[in-house]
Amino acid sequence: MKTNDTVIRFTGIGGQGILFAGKMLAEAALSAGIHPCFAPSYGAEKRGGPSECTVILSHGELPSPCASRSQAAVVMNGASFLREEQRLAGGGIIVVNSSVCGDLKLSRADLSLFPVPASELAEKLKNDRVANVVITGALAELLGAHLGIQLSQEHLVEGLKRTLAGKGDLMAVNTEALTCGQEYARSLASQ
Amino acid sequence: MKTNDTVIRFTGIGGQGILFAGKMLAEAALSAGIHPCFAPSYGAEKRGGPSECTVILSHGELPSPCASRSQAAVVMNGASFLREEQRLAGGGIIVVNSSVCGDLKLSRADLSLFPVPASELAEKLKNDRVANVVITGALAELLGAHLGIQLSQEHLVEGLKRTLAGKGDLMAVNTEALTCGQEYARSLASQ
Amino acid sequence: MKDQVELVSGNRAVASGALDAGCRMYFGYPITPQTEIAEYMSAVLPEMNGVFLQAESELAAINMVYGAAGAGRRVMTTSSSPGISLMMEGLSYLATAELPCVIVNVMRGGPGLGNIAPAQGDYFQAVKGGGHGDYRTPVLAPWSVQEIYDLTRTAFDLADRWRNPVFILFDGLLGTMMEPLRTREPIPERAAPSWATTGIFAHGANDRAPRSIYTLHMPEGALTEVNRRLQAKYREIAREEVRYDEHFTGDAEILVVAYGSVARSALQAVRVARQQGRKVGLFRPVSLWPFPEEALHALSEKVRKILVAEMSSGQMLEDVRLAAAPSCKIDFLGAMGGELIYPGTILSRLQEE
Amino acid sequence: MKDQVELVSGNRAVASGALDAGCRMYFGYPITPQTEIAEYMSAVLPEMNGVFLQAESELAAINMVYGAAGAGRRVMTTSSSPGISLMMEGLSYLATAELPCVIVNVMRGGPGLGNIAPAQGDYFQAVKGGGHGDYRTPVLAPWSVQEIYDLTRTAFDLADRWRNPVFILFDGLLGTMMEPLRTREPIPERAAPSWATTGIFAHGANDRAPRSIYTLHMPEGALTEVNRRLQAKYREIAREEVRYDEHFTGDAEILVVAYGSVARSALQAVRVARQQGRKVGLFRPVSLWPFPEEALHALSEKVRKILVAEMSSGQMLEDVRLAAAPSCKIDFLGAMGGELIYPGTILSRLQEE
Amino acid sequence: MAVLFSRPQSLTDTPFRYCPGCHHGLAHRLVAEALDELNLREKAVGIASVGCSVYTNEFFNCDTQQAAHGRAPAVATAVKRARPECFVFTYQGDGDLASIGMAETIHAAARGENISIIFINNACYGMTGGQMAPTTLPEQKTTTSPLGREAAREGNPVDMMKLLDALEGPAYLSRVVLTSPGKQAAAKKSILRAFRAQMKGLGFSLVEILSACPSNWRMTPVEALHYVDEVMAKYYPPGEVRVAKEVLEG
Amino acid sequence: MAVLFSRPQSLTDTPFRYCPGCHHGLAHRLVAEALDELNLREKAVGIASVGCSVYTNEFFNCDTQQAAHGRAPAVATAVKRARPECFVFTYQGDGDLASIGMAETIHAAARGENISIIFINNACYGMTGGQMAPTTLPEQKTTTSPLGREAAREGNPVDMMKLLDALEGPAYLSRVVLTSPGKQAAAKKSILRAFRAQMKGLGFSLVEILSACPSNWRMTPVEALHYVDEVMAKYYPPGEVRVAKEVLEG
Amino acid sequence: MVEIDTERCKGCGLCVEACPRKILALSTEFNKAGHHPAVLLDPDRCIYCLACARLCPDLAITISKEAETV
Amino acid sequence: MVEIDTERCKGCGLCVEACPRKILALSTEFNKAGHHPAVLLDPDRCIYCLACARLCPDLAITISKEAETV
Ligand SMILES: Cc1ncc(C[n+]2csc(CCOP(=O)(O)OP(=O)(O)O)c2C)c(N)n1
Ligand SMILES: Cc1ncc(C[n+]2csc(CCOP(=O)(O)OP(=O)(O)O)c2C)c(N)n1
Ligand code: SF4
Ligand code: SF4
Ligand code: SF4
Ligand code: SF4
Ligand code: SF4
Ligand code: SF4
Ligand SMILES: [Mg+2]
Ligand SMILES: [Mg+2]
Repeated sequence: MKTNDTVIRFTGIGGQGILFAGKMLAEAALSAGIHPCFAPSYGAEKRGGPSECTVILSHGELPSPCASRSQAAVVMNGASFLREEQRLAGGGIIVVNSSVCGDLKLSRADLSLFPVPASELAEKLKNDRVANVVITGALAELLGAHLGIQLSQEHLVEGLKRTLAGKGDLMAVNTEALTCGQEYARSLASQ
Repeated sequence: MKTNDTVIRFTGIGGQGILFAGKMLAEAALSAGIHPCFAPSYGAEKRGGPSECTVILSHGELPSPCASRSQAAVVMNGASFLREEQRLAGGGIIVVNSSVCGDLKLSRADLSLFPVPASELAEKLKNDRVANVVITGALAELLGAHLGIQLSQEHLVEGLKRTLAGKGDLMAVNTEALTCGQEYARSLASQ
Repeated sequence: MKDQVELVSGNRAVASGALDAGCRMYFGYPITPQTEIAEYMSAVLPEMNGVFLQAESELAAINMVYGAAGAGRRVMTTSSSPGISLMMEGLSYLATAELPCVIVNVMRGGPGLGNIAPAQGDYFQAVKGGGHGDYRTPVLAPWSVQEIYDLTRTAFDLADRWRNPVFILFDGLLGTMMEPLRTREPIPERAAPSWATTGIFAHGANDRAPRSIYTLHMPEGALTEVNRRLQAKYREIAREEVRYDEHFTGDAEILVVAYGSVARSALQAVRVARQQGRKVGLFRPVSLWPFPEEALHALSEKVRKILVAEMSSGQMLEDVRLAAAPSCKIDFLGAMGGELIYPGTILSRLQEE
Repeated sequence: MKDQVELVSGNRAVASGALDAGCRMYFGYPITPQTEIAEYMSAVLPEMNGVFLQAESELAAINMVYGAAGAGRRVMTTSSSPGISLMMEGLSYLATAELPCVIVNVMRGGPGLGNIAPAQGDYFQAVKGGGHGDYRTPVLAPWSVQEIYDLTRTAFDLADRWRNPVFILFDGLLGTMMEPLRTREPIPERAAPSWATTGIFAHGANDRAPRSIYTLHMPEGALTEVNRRLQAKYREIAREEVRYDEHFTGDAEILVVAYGSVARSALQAVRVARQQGRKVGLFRPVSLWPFPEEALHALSEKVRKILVAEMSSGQMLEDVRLAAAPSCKIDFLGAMGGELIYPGTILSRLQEE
Repeated sequence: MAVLFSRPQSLTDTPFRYCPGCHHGLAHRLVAEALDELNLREKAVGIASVGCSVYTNEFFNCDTQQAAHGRAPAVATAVKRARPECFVFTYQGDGDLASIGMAETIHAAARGENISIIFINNACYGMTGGQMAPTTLPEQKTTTSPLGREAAREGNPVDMMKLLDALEGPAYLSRVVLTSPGKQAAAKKSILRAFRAQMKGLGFSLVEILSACPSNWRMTPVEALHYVDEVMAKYYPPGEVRVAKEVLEG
Repeated sequence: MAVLFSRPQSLTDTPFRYCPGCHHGLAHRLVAEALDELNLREKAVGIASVGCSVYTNEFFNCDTQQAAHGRAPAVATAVKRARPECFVFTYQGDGDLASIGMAETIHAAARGENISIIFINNACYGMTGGQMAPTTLPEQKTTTSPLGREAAREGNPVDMMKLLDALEGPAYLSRVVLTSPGKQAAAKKSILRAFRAQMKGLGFSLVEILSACPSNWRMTPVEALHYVDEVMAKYYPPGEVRVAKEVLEG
Repeated sequence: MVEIDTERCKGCGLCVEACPRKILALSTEFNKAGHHPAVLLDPDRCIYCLACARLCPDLAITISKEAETV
Repeated sequence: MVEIDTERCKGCGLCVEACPRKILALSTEFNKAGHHPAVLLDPDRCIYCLACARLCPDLAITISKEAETV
């Protein structure tokens, strides 16, 4: 179903910071004046189970939090690739953490795949827990380039800040991760 | 509302054996082939509060257990006399325990009042707890004479037996009480 | 031969019906006006090698019912309004695990602690589901001591047939009043059903797989599946287990709809009105769920007006409104808080016409 | 100034709404998907000189609500489906004693233990009354984080205005999802009402008569009187507190009726259908009780068909059927056990026409 | 004329609804006297429970709430936390406190809620007509233990003093009887101590009163009085079980 | 090849759903070994409760029922009375057994129901994300006692061993830890004794297992293991608390 | 002065049992509620021990004394 | 023989902690579920004390030995 909303799905397994990534994007959108709706979905296990969330960016109107089709997907763990691929609407983009998922191939021609070695990039930042922020940085960049959602560096940093709320000491490394992801995405574009 | 059922109300206070009396009449009716319906109503207090029950005698069909009008009333305690008087249908009979209620006057001309000194009669039988059976004996007699409900001595004794269930040693005094009540009622009739 | 007529109370009839249906397990907690059931059970079950246990609360009682039903025994609990409210979580569990059992609510005046007089204010709770989630339980509403006995026996059969809890719902007047009861041949308890947790060894060859009674369904789609299966079952019950009773409906122009003891007042009123030449009839739902929608709908197309008489603020009334043809006018005669509905009151309403 | 927009979850919005309404007492027991409310309250209430107490159970929690409300404080409890079932007795007591309080049910998949996915299967329980007796509670059904906040504040006012418990009912999706929230000026807690058991000495001159909060009404006719008063109040609430929301209904030929998160899917479907030139609209009950009968009836006379979309087997459906004009066809789109209703699914149903 | 004995201020004038010889009345009087002596009537909120004492709210001349069956401790917990300046006590039967309300009792005690409980143990369910309670004595016949209570079938009696004494929360626990003026004096002392424990903010206090229910015991009031002393008090020995030292101070 | 250590028969092959380092798995194995050793698997009916162990029914290779939160002892009571020939045990967390299920626990114990309870005390609500339990230690921070548990606000911890020991019903009560092979051997002995108590018809038996919840304690599994020994076991001392002499006989 | 409120009295006999001087008894008369109320047979022998009042569950007994003699 | 089922293993490290010979360690590899499973570094030094298996909450360790040496 076609609407004016942009639906972005984040998937992975527990512990990868999926909810953080989604929430950060939603916060960034909010600071950019876009109405975000962030919907997590949990399994029953406390750890290790599949983890997923959806961020819907809309302009002014209340979107449905139930979105079957997405415009963008972030895949942190290979297991959910196929499913997300199917759930994307034509013209959608799919950003995968290639450090974990390895080489994935699209089976649909109307989508664009962007492999980002987020874990490796994060390890270079000496903090393998920021892979989620790296990939979100890349996503933000791609949202601008492909789906017309402009989130400035400033808004993204603001999103990070609000999501980290209280854990101020983590700002530096996360901002670095963000920039690193953005840059990587830009480099993809220029390739 | 006029029906073919005969509604008999027993009233008094807790401890006077009101429910026993009603149940005994219902059992007697059952053994006589009449469909009885016995409905108690309790207050919240365990003892001493008002006690009341209704026995409905019908022929074949299911009567309503909610009867606003009665054909006969047994009043063991003066407090409920007025109320019962009002609830009686025209032509109804009201049997009062005159030992406790003293001298009561009817305010309606379409009813018949039968004072029975049940407690005194019971005391003569050396058991003041059988006043309820005395008055039920009298009632049974009057039901036959005035309302066409025939309950033979045999059925009444059977009713007693079933109601006493298990407490066999009490049969003798209660049968005596029953007869005493019946006789008293007959003596009233012949007056 | 148990073919004798005895004068017993509705409460006793519940107990006798259960025992004669082979029920040998009873869990309950005292509450007026139905404690007599527990008291009777406590006296007779030990003699019959059965189990009577006074639970620490209604909450414990309903969960004991869960355990015993899961272990494949015929089991019953009984209570009255506030006590039944405490069973709502357990009931939802029983329905989900599809455990056959019988729950009796001898209704008293509510809401809150209310009083101990007869009432019909728990219709919604029993019929629409006072517990959480989409579950249903057949609800049987007897109107005489005899029918209490008969429907209690039926309830156990329904429970087994559909693997579902079954409610019996009547007011305290029916519970405490005595009428002649003719009991039928008692049957022994049925064997444990094939799904019951009886211990693997109970199965002759000791080779069966472990069985589990549970209500958590986490895998994606699993609970939806359970709900679909339950709803399919409920639709089948709704088709097959409708029970009702009609009196003088053939040419009736006004129809009284009432259940339980109120239907007795209604019948009496209808009889008198008929004597007065009025074309009135009585429709009595015996199963409140499934509600006899079709039968009532058919009648509602023929009558001019329906009078719903109910000892509540108008609960069954909603089901009547849902069932009745739009053309049919619906009037209501209610009573609350232990007030009774007398034949005379119904009659006056019939005479207003 | 609290005029800032924050991204918060529906659960957090409940907590903020309550705090901003001056509620300083919270009793609850953990249960997914709404434990976040309790966790947040446990962190902030002690700082505000308020009371957070994790009750030993939902049963204890609802009775603590009774105590605190009776003592004249603004008080709230929150839970999810099975936990709410355990509150049914207490709820009936609260309604009878006419104690203002707010109860939030963040519904999950049922029946039984079910799962923790979003659902709307507790409509009957909240709207028809899962507890015993003839009582009613206003039920508010927000559809966004903002509205959760707003209606939580409203709920406290309604509770006080009508001296009645008020339910807030929404599914776990709304509870856990985050949206921008604009809070309003918080108000301090209102003073103890004139009926509250605050101790006689709390009354300046120390001369007032003792007050009592109770629900037992034994004297003849007393409980009937209480019920009459309650019913009169409920009729007034039904007149004055109807809330609903309409979208594109002006010329609609097909009307979707949905509440809570499903209404969001419906609105999206309706928007798209409108783009396709279809004359469809959305009617969203915001108060589930009192149900916006009249408004819906009026609309139902103009539309050709109503499509009820609901994450249950069809509970609100009954209220729609009761409200709608007989001429109006009613279709149903359900989902159970945590299944969601997507805009696309509603759209296809709208396109079937 | 000097009045030597009369009705305490903290009782209303309403005649009790209890059966002849029921000890609920005696317990009411002692509680009311304690409220009078400690000047608590005006700050008291009494929580009635469901049982014969459900009408307690008609009898105590202070603010009251009537709790659902078994939930008085939860209600009292909330009232006390809502109005810490109030004096909050519950009045509960043994069915209420020890059967259906066991969880609420134990948890209020464990939390050390600053409330006082008057616990009427009459070894049966009075109001509903004499069914077995958790406190029913071994071999005691009741309407739901018609063969006499037997551990193997109905389980062992629950001694609430022992149970509560296993928790840290209680500041004061005592069991008393009301069968003679002397024993009533001891009982009164216990009630005063329990109330003082709350006034001093020491936490949970409870006084268990072994109490006659002549109606359901099927005894005359005088027989029932002796039964309390001769049978019940043997099984449930009276005495103070827990006295936080601060209770006695000052 | 001789197998020195392998999966007991009474466990299914299903991998546990617990977090890394969670002691639920250890407890499951010991219970299953006890079932194996006493040849109880085929007559066993296990009652799962609501908590992280709600899936117990998938793990034990015997008949099982899943009870509502807190009600396992009531369910077990009925199963045992319905099928006295079965061996009936419950497996419950501390939120389940000691908070919402307190009444059912105490009453089953007081009645001396002939059932066995495995009680997993991890000082928090594991499944719902680490809220305070009645067993949460003083000063312990949880998501609903964010300032650390304080008696005046959240109340005192409940020691179930002490509480149950105040009742006559229990035949066997013991508290154990699983933090080393030696302590596991002692734990196994306790479980075997508890089970034998039921087999001999002696009544209620319960083994409390102090158990690590690394996820909610926000510790590594190894830290959590040490915390059990060094902090929890100090507050809740392991050991047998009640051993009816018939348990040891024969 | 030992005053017995005969309408409040339920005839339980606890006062009779409690009186050390055995100067109380139950009347053979009925009160309105149907109980046999307690009566003081011999006021002069009363020692004002208050036992009767303390044992009365229905607070039917009030005791007072001439001020000078207290 | 100490066999570790690396797919069952959740990398909790309790076996590593328990081993008196310190011959167990967590792998740097991931298993399918994303855990670093335990590995036996030096099987020859194993004394078959079973501590590792007993401390494994996930029953990921099976231990057996040549029959003759038992
Ligand atoms: C939920 C619920 N269950 C049962 C009852 C019925 N009930 C009323 S009083 C009572 C027992 C009271 O016994 P106890 O607490 O010992 O007080 P007593 O009457 O002996 O003083 C019961 C079971 C009720 N009102 N509510
Ligand atoms: C009536 C009800 N209330 C609350 C819940 C939510 N709930 C599920 S598990 C749980 C706590 C479990 O804690 P515990 O018993 O200690 O087990 P653990 O997870 O720690 O092993 C709660 C409160 C529920 N399922 N049902
Ligand atoms: S039933 Fe027992 S406890 Fe209740 S009032 Fe009568 S004597 Fe007292
Ligand atoms: S949350 Fe705690 S108790 Fe639950 S599985 Fe994880 S570690 Fe174990
Ligand atoms: S005061 Fe003492 S002596 Fe006088 S009547 Fe009373 S009990 Fe007897
Ligand atoms: S103790 Fe009181 S109620 Fe009992 S007989 Fe004496 S005066 Fe009457
Ligand atoms: S058996 Fe003992 S020595 Fe061998 S690996 Fe395991 S813990 Fe180490
Ligand atoms: S104890 Fe078991 S799960 Fe933990 S690391 Fe060792 S093998 Fe893996
Ligand atoms: Mg009692
Ligand atoms: Mg736990």
